[in-house]
Amino acid sequence: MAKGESTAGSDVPAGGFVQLLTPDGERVDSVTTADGTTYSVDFTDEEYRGLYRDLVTVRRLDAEAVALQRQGELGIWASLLGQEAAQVGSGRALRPQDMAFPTYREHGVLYCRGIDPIMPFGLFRGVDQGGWDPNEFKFNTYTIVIGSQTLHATGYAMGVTMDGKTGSPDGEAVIAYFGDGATSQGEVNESFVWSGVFNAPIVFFCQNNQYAISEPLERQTRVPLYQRAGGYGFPGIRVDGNDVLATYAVTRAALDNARNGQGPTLIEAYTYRMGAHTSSDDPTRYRIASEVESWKAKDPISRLKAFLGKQQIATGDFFDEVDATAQKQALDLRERVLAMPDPEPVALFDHVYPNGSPEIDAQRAAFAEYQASFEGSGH
Amino acid sequence: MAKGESTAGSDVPAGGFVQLLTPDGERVDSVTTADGTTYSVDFTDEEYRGLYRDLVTVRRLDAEAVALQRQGELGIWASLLGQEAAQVGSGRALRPQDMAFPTYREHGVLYCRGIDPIMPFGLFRGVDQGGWDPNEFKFNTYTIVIGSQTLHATGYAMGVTMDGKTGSPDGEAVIAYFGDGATSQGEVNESFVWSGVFNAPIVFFCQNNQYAISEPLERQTRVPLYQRAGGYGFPGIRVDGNDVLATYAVTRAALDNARNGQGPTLIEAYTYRMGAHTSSDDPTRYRIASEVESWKAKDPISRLKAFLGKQQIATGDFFDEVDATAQKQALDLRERVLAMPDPEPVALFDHVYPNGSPEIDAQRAAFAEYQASFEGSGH
Amino acid sequence: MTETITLGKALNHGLRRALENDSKVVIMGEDVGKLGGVFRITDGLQKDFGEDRVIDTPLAEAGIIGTAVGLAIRGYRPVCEIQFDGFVFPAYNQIVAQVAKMHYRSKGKVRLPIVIRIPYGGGIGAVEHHSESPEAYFAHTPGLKVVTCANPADAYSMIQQAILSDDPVVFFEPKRRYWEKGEVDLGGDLTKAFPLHAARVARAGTDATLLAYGPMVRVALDAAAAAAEDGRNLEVIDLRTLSPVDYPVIFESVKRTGRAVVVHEAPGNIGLGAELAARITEECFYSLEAPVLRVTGYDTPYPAARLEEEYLPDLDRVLDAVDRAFGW
Amino acid sequence: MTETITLGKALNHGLRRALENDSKVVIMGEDVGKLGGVFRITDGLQKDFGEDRVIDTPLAEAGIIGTAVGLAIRGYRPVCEIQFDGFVFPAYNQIVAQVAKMHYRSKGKVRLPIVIRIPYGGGIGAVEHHSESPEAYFAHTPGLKVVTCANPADAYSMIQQAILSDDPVVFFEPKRRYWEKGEVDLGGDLTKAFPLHAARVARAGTDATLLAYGPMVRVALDAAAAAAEDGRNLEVIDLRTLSPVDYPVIFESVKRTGRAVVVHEAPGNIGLGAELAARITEECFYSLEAPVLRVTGYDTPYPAARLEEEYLPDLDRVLDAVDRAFGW
Ligand SMILES: Cc1ncc(C[n+]2csc(CCOP(=O)(O)OP(=O)(O)O)c2C)c(N)n1
Ligand SMILES: Cc1ncc(C[n+]2csc(CCOP(=O)(O)OP(=O)(O)O)c2C)c(N)n1
Ligand SMILES: [Mg+2]
Ligand SMILES: [Mg+2]
Repeated sequence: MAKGESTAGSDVPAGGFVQLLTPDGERVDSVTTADGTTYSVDFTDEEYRGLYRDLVTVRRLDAEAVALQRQGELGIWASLLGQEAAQVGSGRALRPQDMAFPTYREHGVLYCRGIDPIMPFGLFRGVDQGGWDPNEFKFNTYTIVIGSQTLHATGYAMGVTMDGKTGSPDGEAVIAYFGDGATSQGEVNESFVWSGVFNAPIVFFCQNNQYAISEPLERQTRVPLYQRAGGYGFPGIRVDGNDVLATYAVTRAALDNARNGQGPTLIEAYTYRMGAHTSSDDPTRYRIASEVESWKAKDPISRLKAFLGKQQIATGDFFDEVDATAQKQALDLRERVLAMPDPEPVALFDHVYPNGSPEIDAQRAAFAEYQASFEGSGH
Repeated sequence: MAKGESTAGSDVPAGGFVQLLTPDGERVDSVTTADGTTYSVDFTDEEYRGLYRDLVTVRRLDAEAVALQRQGELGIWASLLGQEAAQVGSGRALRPQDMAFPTYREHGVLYCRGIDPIMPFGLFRGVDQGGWDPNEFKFNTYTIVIGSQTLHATGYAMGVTMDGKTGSPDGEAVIAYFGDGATSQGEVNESFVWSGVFNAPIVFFCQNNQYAISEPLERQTRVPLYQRAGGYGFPGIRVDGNDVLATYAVTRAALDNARNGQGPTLIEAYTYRMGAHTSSDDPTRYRIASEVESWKAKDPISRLKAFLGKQQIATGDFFDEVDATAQKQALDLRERVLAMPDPEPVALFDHVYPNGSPEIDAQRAAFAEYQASFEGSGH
Repeated sequence: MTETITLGKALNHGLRRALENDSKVVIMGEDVGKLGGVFRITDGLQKDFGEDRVIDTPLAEAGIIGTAVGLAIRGYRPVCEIQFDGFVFPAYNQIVAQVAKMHYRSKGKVRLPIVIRIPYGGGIGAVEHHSESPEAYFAHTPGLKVVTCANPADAYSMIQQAILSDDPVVFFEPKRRYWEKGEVDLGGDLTKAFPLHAARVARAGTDATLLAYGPMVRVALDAAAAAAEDGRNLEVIDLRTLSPVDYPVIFESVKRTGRAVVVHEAPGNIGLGAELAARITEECFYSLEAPVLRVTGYDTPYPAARLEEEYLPDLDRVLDAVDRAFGW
Repeated sequence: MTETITLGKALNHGLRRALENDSKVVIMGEDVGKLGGVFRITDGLQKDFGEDRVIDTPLAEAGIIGTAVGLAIRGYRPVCEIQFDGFVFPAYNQIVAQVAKMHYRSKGKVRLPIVIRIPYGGGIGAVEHHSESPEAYFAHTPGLKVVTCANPADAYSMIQQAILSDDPVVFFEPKRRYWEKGEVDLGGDLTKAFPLHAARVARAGTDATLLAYGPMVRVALDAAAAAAEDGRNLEVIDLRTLSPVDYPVIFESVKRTGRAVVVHEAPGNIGLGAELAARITEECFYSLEAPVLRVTGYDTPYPAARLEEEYLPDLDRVLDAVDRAFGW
């Protein structure tokens, strides 16, 4: 069932992938895979420009976060640099009724869901743990324990089926994000088992950014990841994760299959983590500069920019305006992050249980009393 | 990479399997699978008769255990009835230097390793927990937690490689036994990940007996299990698990590939659990008699008996002698099981730690003193 | 209508009522469907409520709990069965890192009304992993509530209360008591039932307090009856809720009696008894005639079946501890 | 040659020596190779001992421990690194059902000399799952030994002793102390080193006993120093071994001082402090001037980084408890 073949371009991984926009901005009309599925997009100029704006914006906001962390305003940051197309392409492929289960790196998907980009900053600043309502935003809380969210996504998707919300074009679909390293976790493989058995309306979106912190892909598998799906009874496909068009096309098709009742798909978005794993990481210890260089040539933004230019879909003014607007958003974000209030100490006792607990109440009271004992004591 | 095709006979599952002996005792000379591998056996008459003796003996001993449990002499028993060929075929395919990691049902494999069949009875009688030395018998202790032994087998196999004991015909190989239900456990899938990544000299031998207690295979997968392997980068193959010849041929080939350094293989032995899951189970609650009947027709022993008869490899006298000998062994086993001593109460404090613990010593002493306080008090 | 039924049957009735009362309640686990579970606690439920409400799952405990989390986010109220105490550990990561933390993590935005049913404890002559008492692993985990029942009436009401609660509840079922009978008011109004997170004085007494829960309540009551013959009047408290523990009831009792003995099957070291002893000593320091003593499983793995009688607390060991408390 | 090095570097030296001394010792975990671990504890080891001795594993904790079991059966001595405390739970099943039980199950025929290294505890301003203290989950489990170090010298000797031991050892490393320096005798003869399973009086005192381990030993010592200024002479005991606990040292001290305060970061409810309080009360009942008090993390999930200062026991909370003990 696995498919990943494509018109082999330059630097295409063995097994190929679906690519609709080459690194130098050449548009591939459509790609037909071994199983006969044809992938293509027909965007209006407006939509093309919109995708470009998304890519530039999420990269600019990410850069701002990296800077904030360096300045000590964030405890840590997980940068998406290099993975903008994988996240914008899949994020824009989601329909409003679809539900997303992110890891800790899906800031670009969050943005494409129309969510205020400041939402995850509480977590990275350490003022909270990312406390938002998954159902309000159709975007689950960030999950830090590798792979656990794939089972949550699978259960949620089972619920979609139980609610009778599949089997039609306006059905609901679920997307689970995870990385190449996560594919080794038992829980992720269990989510494949369950999705196959229950024919869950889910898309497993694996951003293969080539590394799990310092470990290259060979530490997780010796065959392409998209091939994992076949053994669980659903299709796997690899897409050029630095190609926003192909990522959009492949994800949209998989989501629609899911919502129509055709079950799960595994998508391997072949991309690269251009930055450090997180701000705590030092990638120079485990990878060479030339490798990073070779991926610079496949940059997701420059290829779309080249295409828009060649096709005269956009001009210099537009590109400048996009940069300026992103810059404004970044500065606005920075201001609001700096303005984030620290939590009240006593807040550490909040929300342990929906129904509370006399033990927690007693500890909270004792804590408050103890805190009060310092009032004016210079502490 | 997956392969399971064969000359489709009657009642061959979709996707086929390797079969060298049909249910009615017709010998298939050889089977060549899609990847060009040819499977066959050429046994001497002596060896054929030996396999028949194995099958009859392990079934007879199993029947004795079932009886002992009914009579209250065992706390529980997990019968192998119906799976004799899968266990004898794979068990006899092992070379002396190979290491096996069983579940709780591999009594037939244990027997073929030349181990006294009484070994696991301590566990089922409740006088111990199956305390034997895996390295002495090249047969690990029974594992009750589903799937956990597949990781132990994988680690052991990594050790074989680290010891430089692969890459030659007299290299060592490892076999991990597990069931169809176990394929859903995260740990089992992790063992596939690890074996692929480390090219471990291991054979994953899955006895698909169609049920995990009451749950039919569809609760674990919607595609054949042998196909699971491809996504981890090693071959999967399905064999007729009721055909001792095919099971032997396929397992021997996979083990030799492993010992030669060619890495893991997943074997799905397609068979059927003729009895209850264990003596505590009531299969009439979840499966129909006609299903069991249809599998009776594929009985592993009768087909070999028919073959031996037709080929005049064995006569009635031989069959009678085999039955009589197995009968003797069974009665001898019974006697020795009944003679198993109960453990000394204080033994419950033994072997908690290789180096002991003052806490355990203190508890043991207090216990002994407390026990002594009842002496002669009628307790 | 009050009926005399087994604890197992009471759970079955309670689950049935929960399925009837709320279409969002789903039961999931291994063999819970056609088979009705290896202990038949879900007997007949799939037949009557369908495969979408009573779900036979793949053989993967992490999967059971992990998908239950997703179902709960979707608005369902999953009741998960773990087949035996010793098989909950593959799901431990989902339970302690997700089920227990998501409400806190999300500042109360995500509620996970999940009930995790675990038949636990020994005394049934089983093989390894089928007789354990892992309650401390869960009670030590903030964000989880942990309860256990000791009789059919509590089994019937507590399982329903646990399912109605928006808190994640680990529900320990004393498997060796599944076959013990008792009166249950099946028509009973749940709102009038004894609260889920309250301890109950199972036997009033004056001389010492026995603290027990689940399978050990019966042992404690038998010990109290035997002690009565020797003229000792023991109070027995059935904890019922293990996290949070209902301390006021306990403190009031021990302050009266001056002596306390905790009984549980789990290994003593860092077991629930340790916390009870520590808390009681803090609160009742000047009332205690003797230290709080513990009668528990030993600090060994659960032994082979033919040794479990020696391993498990019994009437004699409880009385022996009571004697020591009086002799202090 | 004694050197002044950090606790993290001491561990690195200890691991290096273990690799040098026994070719069966292998280190395995996520990012332990080229990267040298996220805390650099295995820095340089793969370069010097090769990829077969220092193994970068797939991202699967159950796999790390499960394959370590197989390697141990094969005769190896695996030293497994769990990257952070909050990520040990996927391996929990292998640890409690296999690593802890196999020696007992096999009647002593299978020894699993496995060391599981876990950087633990808070105070580093991290995100969720990176600051937990799960020691009670392991210390409550028969069959496991559990230790933790509080200074570079102990880090260096204890990690080697743990690797030499045939017992499965869960080795908790106080991550916030990785960068604290101390004198270490790198040439030291291990056979002469302080035993692995022994507590140490870190500061002799007479008025009350502070019991601490890992990251909290420093806090306890600072509290004792501060108390000294108020004329209170506190004894500080560094437990070092959490299972089994070295009780004789503790009992001797508390019988002298009459007061004890336990300090740990883990939630108090059913934490190690509960067991210490219960056992001390049993053994020192008539010597106690006050109940054993506990200063611990609260019974909430570990909070967001900006709240951890309030969550973690500190000098003031310890002194407050000491005051209460004296005021009882
Ligand atoms: C269960 C678990 N183990 C270890 C970690 C520590 N850790 C955080 S991110 C990471 C690597 C993840 O790699 P991948 O899945 O490829 O995602 P990426 O970070 O590359 O996007 C690890 C090991 C964790 N968060 N959870
Ligand atoms: C982790 C775990 N969960 C549940 C069980 C209870 N259990 C024992 S056997 C079994 C079914 C196993 O089915 P399968 O893997 O097909 O092996 P079979 O018994 O059919 O040989 C179950 C669920 C267990 N032993 N371990
Ligand atoms: Mg990655
Ligand atoms: Mg089976």
